[in-house]
Amino acid sequence: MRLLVANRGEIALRIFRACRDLGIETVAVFSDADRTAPHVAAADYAVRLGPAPAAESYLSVPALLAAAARTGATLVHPGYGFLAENAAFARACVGAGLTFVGPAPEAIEAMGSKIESRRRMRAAGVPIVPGMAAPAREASEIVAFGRTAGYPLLLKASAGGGGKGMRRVEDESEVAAAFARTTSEAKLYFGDGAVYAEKLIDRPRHIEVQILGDQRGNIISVGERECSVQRRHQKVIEECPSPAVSPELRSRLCDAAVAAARAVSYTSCGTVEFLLAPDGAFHFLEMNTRLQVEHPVTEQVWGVDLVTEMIRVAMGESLSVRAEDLTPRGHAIECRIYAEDPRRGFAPSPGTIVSLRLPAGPGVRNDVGIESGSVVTIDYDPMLGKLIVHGVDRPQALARLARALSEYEIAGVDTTLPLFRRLVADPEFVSGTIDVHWLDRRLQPGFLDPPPLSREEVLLAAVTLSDSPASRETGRPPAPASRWADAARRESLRGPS
Amino acid sequence: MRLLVANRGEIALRIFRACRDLGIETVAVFSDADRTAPHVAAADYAVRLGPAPAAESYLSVPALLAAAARTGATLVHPGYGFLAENAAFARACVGAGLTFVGPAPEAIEAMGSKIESRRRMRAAGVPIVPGMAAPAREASEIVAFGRTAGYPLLLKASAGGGGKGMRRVEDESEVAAAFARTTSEAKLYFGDGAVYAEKLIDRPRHIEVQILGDQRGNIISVGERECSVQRRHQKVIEECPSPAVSPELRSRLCDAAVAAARAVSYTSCGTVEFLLAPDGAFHFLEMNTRLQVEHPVTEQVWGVDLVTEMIRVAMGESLSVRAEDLTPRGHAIECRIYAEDPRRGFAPSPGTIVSLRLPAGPGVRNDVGIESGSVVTIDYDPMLGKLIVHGVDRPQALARLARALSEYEIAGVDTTLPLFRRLVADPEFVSGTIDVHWLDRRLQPGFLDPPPLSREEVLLAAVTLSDSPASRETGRPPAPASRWADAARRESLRGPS
Amino acid sequence: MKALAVYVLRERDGAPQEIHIESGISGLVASYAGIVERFEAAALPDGRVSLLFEDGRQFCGRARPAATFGIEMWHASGRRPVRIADPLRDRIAHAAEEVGSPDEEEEFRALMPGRVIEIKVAEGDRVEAGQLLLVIEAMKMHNEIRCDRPGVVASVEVSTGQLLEGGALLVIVRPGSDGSSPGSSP
Amino acid sequence: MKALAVYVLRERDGAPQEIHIESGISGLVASYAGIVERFEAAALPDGRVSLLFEDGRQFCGRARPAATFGIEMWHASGRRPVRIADPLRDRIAHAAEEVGSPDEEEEFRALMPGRVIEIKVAEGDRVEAGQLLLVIEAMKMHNEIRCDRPGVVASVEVSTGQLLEGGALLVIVRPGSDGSSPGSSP
Repeated sequence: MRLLVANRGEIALRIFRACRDLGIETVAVFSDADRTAPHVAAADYAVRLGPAPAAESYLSVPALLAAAARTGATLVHPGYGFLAENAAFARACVGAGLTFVGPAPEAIEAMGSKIESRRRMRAAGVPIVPGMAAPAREASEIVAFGRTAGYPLLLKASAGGGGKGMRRVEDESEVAAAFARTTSEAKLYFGDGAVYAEKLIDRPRHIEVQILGDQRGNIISVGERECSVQRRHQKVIEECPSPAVSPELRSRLCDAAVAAARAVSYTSCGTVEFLLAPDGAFHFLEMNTRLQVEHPVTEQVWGVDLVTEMIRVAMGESLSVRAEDLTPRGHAIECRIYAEDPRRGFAPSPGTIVSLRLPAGPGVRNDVGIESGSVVTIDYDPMLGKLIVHGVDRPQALARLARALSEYEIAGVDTTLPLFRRLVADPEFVSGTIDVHWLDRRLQPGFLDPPPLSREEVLLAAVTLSDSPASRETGRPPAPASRWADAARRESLRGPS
Repeated sequence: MRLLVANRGEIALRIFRACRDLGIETVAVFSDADRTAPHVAAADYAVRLGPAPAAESYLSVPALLAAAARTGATLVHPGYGFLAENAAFARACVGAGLTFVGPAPEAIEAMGSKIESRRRMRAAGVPIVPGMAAPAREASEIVAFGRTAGYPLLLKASAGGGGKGMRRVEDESEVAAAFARTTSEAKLYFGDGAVYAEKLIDRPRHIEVQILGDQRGNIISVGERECSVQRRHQKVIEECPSPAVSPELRSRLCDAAVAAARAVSYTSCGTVEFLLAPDGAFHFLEMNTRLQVEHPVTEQVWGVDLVTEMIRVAMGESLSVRAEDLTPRGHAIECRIYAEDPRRGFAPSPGTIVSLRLPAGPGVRNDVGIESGSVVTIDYDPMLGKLIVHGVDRPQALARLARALSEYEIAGVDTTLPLFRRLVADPEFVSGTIDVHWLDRRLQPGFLDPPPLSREEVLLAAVTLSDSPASRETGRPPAPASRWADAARRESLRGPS
Repeated sequence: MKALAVYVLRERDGAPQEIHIESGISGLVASYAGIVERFEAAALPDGRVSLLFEDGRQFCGRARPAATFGIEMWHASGRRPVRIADPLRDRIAHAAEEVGSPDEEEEFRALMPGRVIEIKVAEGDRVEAGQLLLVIEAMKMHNEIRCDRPGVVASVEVSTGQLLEGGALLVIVRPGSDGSSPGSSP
Repeated sequence: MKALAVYVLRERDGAPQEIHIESGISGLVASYAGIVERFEAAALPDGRVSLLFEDGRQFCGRARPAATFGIEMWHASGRRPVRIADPLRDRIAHAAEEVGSPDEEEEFRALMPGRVIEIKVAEGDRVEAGQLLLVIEAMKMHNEIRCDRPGVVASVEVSTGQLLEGGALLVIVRPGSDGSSPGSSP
């Protein structure tokens, strides 16, 4: 048996490892930018898809189907991102006689539309944020909804996701302009201009429940994850369990998540996301019909291999675990390590990894997609990998996170590691009293400034220069500082993109 | 607070990680061979002990006490090996006002003598192998014991351990010569010629129980480990739990181990070793009064950090866990990776690690003492590190072990990795029906011979040569094959040493 | 004792400080900020350096000279750049800064490798503060480079679609809202 | 197509086999054991090589030429040495082996770096099969080097306490139980 992963980077390697554990051969696909990437070197088979741009390679359905045919792959796993929540790709795989390792296309479609998924959730009795039941045809419908529900509102593109296509509206005077802009953005980004309004939940937590279903009607939940540490709606740190969820609340969240999955007859690994309001009420946000980036924290705490389960149920097997046999142990935390410079507004930092030292020892799991010498290009998502730590409780997990971060070294590109080193010592993060906007508030100028140089740092620098007279003589004279300070200042003028 | 580790390699790094998790500063010690070793680079403080030979560095009590004094360390952890079971060192630490992270010197002494420990165990009701209660003054005493207990017998040096100083005796005619040789060896190796006889348990398993005690009288067991895969009495692979231990047997083993520890008022991390006979009877073998090499398999399955517990109880704290709160999860396996060539009779293979790739992903833990570029010298124990895998059950743990071994690469020195790659696919090992002599029987000539070269291997070799004309031209002509074949043949004539 | 090297280090906004490194009887001696430190340095096989001080403190990190600003450093607390220059260079840099007045031409440079997606201005164009000059793609992000004060575009140094190295010169703007005639720059 | 190289490979006890590697239109072409394989090879940043075959199979490993026996190789199944020689060298090696008769002198070499602990024989000593020649320490083990057939010690090339590199010549023994007079070796 052979499984093709229609993806790259750490998630391709993660799925290949599950295949090895199951005795399934692996097929990698690659673009011209990735011929020497780790996921290719780890596979039993590998097929070139096309040039570097994703549209011509990792998003090319014909190239992917041809690669499966050429290598005799019978299973296709989409990973996350790229074609992972694309119902047409799932249908194309099935049409080509392949087993798609994911939910049925109908479930992807139902949950892919915000309006349709809200309609189904309402019918299934899953609590949803008060909102319009259909897209607004004109701004006046939003004004009418706002008078009923109260401000602030959140305008949302029905086809949106991942924090894109949303706009906060403070009062009635902003509605017309906000509606026009959100509609045109929704058309531009998602090809669908449908926009509706919801009541905005202020300072919520993002809590999500892991779901596993099989083709025999079994659907179970595998606990919740806390994903409130976000930067501009992008998850940065995830934990399992949530410090804010009591056993009683967990039970209600999991029941609602199973009801949500049951409403679309879910048959794979998936995640139901909720907003948890400060008053303890929770509301369905969306369901991700795929493997989640942050799935490892659930695996560490609940002792379940989500990827092997996902592959097994795709092949028609029953879930190997029952809900009543699962008990959580300890606490896990994941950091997403990106090739971005958190000290320069998270600007992308492509380049060559000149040295890579991964942490090790008890409670440390590395899921990374790079090696020493890897080139981080500008073509794809800049996530390099994930650091996952596990401890007997949250304090030990935090201590192990600090320890693992002190061992971690990536040289050659800037990464988000300095952000995590700062956050793991932050009293508010450590106390767990956060919400989805907390990090954006916390990231004020100077938050990540390094402390003054220590004596050790000064001497290391001086020893390095003493030891390398050649590099000193060939180095160009330093550019006047003002230029670079100016550039950094200009950088901060950039709008979000 | 500052803790000095009187050790090197992976165990020094393991203990430093526990210190970081506890917020304790770390002090490394090093010989001249280890100035650039990973354990030194990982420490907050580091002190040179002396020249490379262990007697002048890691075994030098005055140098170790001076290092503690110079750096203000108040805690000393001996690791395993070197001074770990040396009561005089423990006393010297206490005498210098330091906290010794280990049991009381009296417990070390009581368990360090085979005769004394057997006497105490008999008194505590712990089952022991039928044997003489005192050392034999002359061979005739052994003959008399043999007539009562029946042959075969095992002669043992009272001060021995680690598989040294033991001799099998098949019948009465062998007693006199065996007694003379064992006595002289015991004098030579352990400085104590006391020898006694036990009934030999044929084809036993080696099962050991993890013990944790504190200074308030709490003593708990943390499950058992299976350590029957041994080469010449040296452990090679360890597992938790044992495939041969039922819950009922586990309960009896653990009760006996706690009784053994209680008999010496044990106040630290320790291990009670048993021989499990094919008929299900078990017998006390010895107690190791220290942290065990294979402690990580227990940590993975039982969710307890044994090293942080060990440090905490040394500082007078109570155990942080209670026996009734502990439940095992899944199955863990450890492989000890040595710089030895299993295809040449496990000959030592010192040299430089020219490349090191560690496995990663779910269920993989690396505890290693080397890095790429490290030099493996002839001065110390050749263990490079340990690979620990964890899965929901033994089949998944074995699958993950095979996967991790396929990712593992150490180039530059020969290692025992090829042995593990062979064993993980061995039907007898997979079935778990083994005993302490199983591997010695299995290691027949040809067992580790690689399969014929694959097409891929042939082409990789040819491509490498095509690609490196320079190295081809500067390479010396190959030595005639017969020389090396002869050398390898001679190698197999070496006696055990 | 023999002097090995003298460097001047500056932290952001900090005053320059001299470091003297000399070889001593058993290791190195550094004088810095009025303190004398004796220590020993060893190169590790993986390229890091381990410093060992007289009181036993150990510090390990990786550092390499960077072409434009001194030293780039990695250790347990993460990466940090350290600006180090020799005294002569430092004086030159200071002088340049003092000359840098509001009337000086402003260079816009790429902060990271990328590709030019769109150029919104041409040589001679009058530009306002906040006006979009050009768009660069790096990874999947479009980065807008905007002017931060009014002026006239003195030159455009790149073309659409061009691949850029980090630090590449993009556009030069001559400040001032009066707008002296284009093309007359020296 | 242009021939790049021809090698002769021998497995232990196997017959020599020729490999031809040529550059083809899109990659490499190898002829070996009657099979023609088309494939492409890429060097990875960490020094490994990835081979990609026409049917999609991928194989990744590290290999480096070894001075004494051809190629040393690491991949997912572990390390293995591969004896590769060019045809000329191979013929020489064969010739040498055929000459190697039971009457030939036998060289005893260190198989690993270590230290000479004890030398039990001297030049001219008559030795029996199994007799201890010398003891070498490597790591913490004492390794006894013993004679495997009777003869006379022609020379001792090391001294007690000497540090050894792997492959160092230790002792030469001239075979035969008759024992021709010592010192008459050429």
